[in-house]
Amino acid sequence: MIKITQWIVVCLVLCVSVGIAFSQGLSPPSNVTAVDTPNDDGSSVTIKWDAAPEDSGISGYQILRRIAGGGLEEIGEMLPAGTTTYVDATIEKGNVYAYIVRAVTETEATVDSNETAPTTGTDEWFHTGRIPLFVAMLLFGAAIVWNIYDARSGKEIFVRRIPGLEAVDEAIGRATEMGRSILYVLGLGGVSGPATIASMTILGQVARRTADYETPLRVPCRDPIVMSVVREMVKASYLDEGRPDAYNEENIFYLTSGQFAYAAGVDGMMIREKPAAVFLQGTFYAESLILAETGNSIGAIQIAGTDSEHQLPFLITACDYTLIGEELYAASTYLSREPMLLGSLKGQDWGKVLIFASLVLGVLLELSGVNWITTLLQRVG
Amino acid sequence: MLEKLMDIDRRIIFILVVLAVIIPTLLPINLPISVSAPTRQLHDYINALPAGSTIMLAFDYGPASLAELNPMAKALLKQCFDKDVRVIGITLAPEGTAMGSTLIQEIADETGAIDGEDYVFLGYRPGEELVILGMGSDIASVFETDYNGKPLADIPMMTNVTNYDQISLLIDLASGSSTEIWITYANVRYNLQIAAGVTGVIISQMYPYLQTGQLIGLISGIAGAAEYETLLDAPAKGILWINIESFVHLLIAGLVVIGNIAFFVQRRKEE
Amino acid sequence: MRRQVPLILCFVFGVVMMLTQFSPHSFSQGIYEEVLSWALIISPFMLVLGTVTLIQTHVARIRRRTEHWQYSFIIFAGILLMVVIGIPFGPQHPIFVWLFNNVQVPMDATMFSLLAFFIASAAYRAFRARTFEASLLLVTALIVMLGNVPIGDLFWNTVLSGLPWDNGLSDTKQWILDNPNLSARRGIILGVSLGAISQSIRILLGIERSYLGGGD
Amino acid sequence: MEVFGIWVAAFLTLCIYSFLYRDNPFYRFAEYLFVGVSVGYVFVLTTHQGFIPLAWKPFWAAITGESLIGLIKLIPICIGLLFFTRFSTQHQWLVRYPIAILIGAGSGLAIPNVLRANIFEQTRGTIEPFAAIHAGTLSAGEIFGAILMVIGVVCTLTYFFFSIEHRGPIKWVSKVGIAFLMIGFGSAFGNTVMGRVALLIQRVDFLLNDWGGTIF
Repeated sequence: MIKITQWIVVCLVLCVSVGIAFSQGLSPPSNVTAVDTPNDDGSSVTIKWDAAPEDSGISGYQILRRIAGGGLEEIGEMLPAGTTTYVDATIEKGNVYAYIVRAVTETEATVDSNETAPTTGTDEWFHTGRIPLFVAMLLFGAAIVWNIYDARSGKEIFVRRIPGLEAVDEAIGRATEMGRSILYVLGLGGVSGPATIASMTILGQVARRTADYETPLRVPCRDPIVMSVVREMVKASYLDEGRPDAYNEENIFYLTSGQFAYAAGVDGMMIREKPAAVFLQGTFYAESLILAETGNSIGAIQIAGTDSEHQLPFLITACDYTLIGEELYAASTYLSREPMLLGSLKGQDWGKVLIFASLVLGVLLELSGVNWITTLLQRVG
Repeated sequence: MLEKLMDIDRRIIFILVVLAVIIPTLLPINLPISVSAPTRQLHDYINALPAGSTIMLAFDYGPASLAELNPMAKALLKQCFDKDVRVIGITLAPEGTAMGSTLIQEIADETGAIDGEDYVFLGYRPGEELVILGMGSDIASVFETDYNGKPLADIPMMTNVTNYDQISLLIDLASGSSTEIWITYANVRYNLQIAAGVTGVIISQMYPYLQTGQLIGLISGIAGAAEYETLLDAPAKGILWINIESFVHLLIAGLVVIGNIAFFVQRRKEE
Repeated sequence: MRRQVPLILCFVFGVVMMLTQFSPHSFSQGIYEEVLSWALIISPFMLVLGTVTLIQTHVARIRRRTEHWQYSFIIFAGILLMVVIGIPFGPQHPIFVWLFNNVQVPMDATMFSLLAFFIASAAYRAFRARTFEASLLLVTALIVMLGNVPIGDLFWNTVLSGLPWDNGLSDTKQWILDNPNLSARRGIILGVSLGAISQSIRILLGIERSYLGGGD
Repeated sequence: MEVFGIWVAAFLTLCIYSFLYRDNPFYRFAEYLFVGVSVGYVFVLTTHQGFIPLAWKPFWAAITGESLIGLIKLIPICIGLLFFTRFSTQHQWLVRYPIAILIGAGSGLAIPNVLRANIFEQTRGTIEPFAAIHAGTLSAGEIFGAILMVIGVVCTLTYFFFSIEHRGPIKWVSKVGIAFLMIGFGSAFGNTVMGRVALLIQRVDFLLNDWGGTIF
């Protein structure tokens, strides 16, 4: 008797729980909404609904769509249980759509949600997720322009001491003492390359000093156009110093255009003439270490400078002083005092300050669990 | 004595280098290879792709880098074809065209992959970032046909691929700045997943992008190729060459040490 | 006409392309795609120009009889060889592919392998730890060099077999790349990108005009 | 043909290696031939893979009236043709038009994309580990790495700060920055050595196995 009662109780419990589970499975997806996807070109609608409880027995969802006045159609594949959003990117602009989310159980039974309010895709003119990017762009642009105009209006802009540049006088002095020449290599870049332009500015300055001391300044060129520009520049420097007589055009000459052949040619010059100082300033490729090695072996003071990042390690270990990347531009800006360059240099420094600020602030906020900065910088598709 | 030692003809050093390459080439050895995390990440990512997915392989290098990048390109292609992952080959460098088409062909012949179904080689278009951005809206707007002149519409594996949305991964094989261009114009703007296989010269500068997830994996030069071959258990040139490389690195490290000892002794004497 | 119009074109195309990056509207995306396709059409013309300029340079060299001028004929021969086959028959033609594989590939591949020799020689004669900075650089270089090849770890695991830490050299190499190297590179990227953006802004606003070349 | 190709390739390889002895006519022959062949190759490729599909085909489609939409493509084609005014002394200023459009569009696209991919992402990547520190999911080593990363980025960037004098504490910060830079460059040094040596090994492999294979 007791056994039978036990059985009945067990059966009842089972029935009730299966019933509950089944009825839960049959409850339709709730809170279904369909809205225009924000920040797109109006080609999609986003449908959202609440997730069903884990034990509801739902095996997936199927989205159904009705074009105003028409019948229901299934769109897309069946979505796995646990999905709560779907982006319908197959709509046509101008049409009005309504959606139903159909829950499908393991036993293939289905139950439909209410139909959503009709919606349509609309174009957005401005991507709201990119506001921080837009603001940052405007701020930085303003910083650059402001500083350039500031520099143009004649305001003095400070540029820090650059050790490699200070060594220039030491190198020229030593060459003069020893009665040897100075070799200035402009690298392989063309006349419009920023590193070549910076290098030519520095050369102009070096030429002023050598004009005073009457130290021969030898410049082998790889590009005939660079050669003619450099001739004019050096001549002007000598004129400025009142020593046009000391200028010798033949010291600035075209060597060859082949990369390694050029390196071999300069090597030959170094070994024959044993210059007391070697300048390697400009754009360099793989030949940089051939030049630096030979300069080192003849015991010359070597001052290098390049924005060719890949050659920097070799120049740093083989030369006495090296201008690293942006330092080369800063050096030429320092020497030329060109307002546009001075202003941008300062504007870029403002940009760096902004980065420092967001780093420090971001780190402190994150440590206290606030993620404002990372949210601002977040990737928006 | 020391000065004489420092003054030896560099051609003697050249001969030492040649010997350090030739001797192990003739007497090959096999040392154990440990696999680095960035290489493993890429390998696991491709392994986890479902069969039938499509990846893009960009051959952005010329013959000057074939020694470093061909071995990894071969290993990657083998893995994809074995896993039934489809490959779209393209290049942003003109020299990459002949190299890429030959290489894909070679591995396809080995593994039995079929042109148009398992892989397609689109070739080259000038314009770098313009090409990258153009493919983001519509691949066919940049490449109307594949390298052999067949319209994309007639290629079975391209019927469901219109832009980056259908590409699971882009692997850039790079010897220059192309990886940065891919990251700048395709990763953030189109959310394309990017990995890279690069030459020794640019390995170090890839690391900031690995940490942010802008690169999901990295194969580093010939060492990376050897690691990849180890992961696939398919030894080829990568493993062979990294073993030879060992001896040349030892030689160069030794030369740096000797040179610096001489330098310090000399400096002390002068003082 | 000569300076104003290009400056205006540069500004208009630049600002329009920049704004399309912020506007998902189908109208702006349509403009973006159209301008992109224009730029794609224009860019191959520029490459054709590069070749002609190179030929001009070498014609001038031959005329002026600068040193090694005879070699300029070899350049012409090389160009001609590729163009005569490549232009009419296309780059897929077997002779063109043969020329690429057996003439261009070996030379290109060999040219930079020369560097292996020069690095070895410079390692012996020029790479000096003359300052603290240079020493740091060289020590890192040695660790990375040996950490990159299997013999480094073999050495570590046999000589230091008592340690509980295997593969120490490649681990250290990886740590250096993942940490201090990453920070330095990130600093460089941030600095260089600021520079690049500032240059683009100057170009758009017509402050930087060097791309126009000289003359008026 | 294949064996002949290997011999040609081997001959050119050896020509270039002859430079290791010293600069000589064989080397110069190979170097100039290399320049010529690669220029020719690029010319053929940009014609067949750039000019014809991107410019010529839409042009032809527009002319023959195959697709009227192609007519709009006549505008960029005409702009591209302006590149050739370079060869006329009188009209060469017109070359600035296509250059201005390309540079303008390129700069406009670069500003937001570089800002986002390099500055926003890199800054975020430096901060984000601290969210994980707050959540307590990082190991001691990873926490050390995250702190080191912020220090490294700030110090390196300070080194490239030019508009203030590096005195007092800033001097020390920038000194730490240069140390990070040196470690970064050291790792590049070690990796570059690996790359160059690999090129040499490949060439020796070719000479010994491929070329040697045709002899023995």
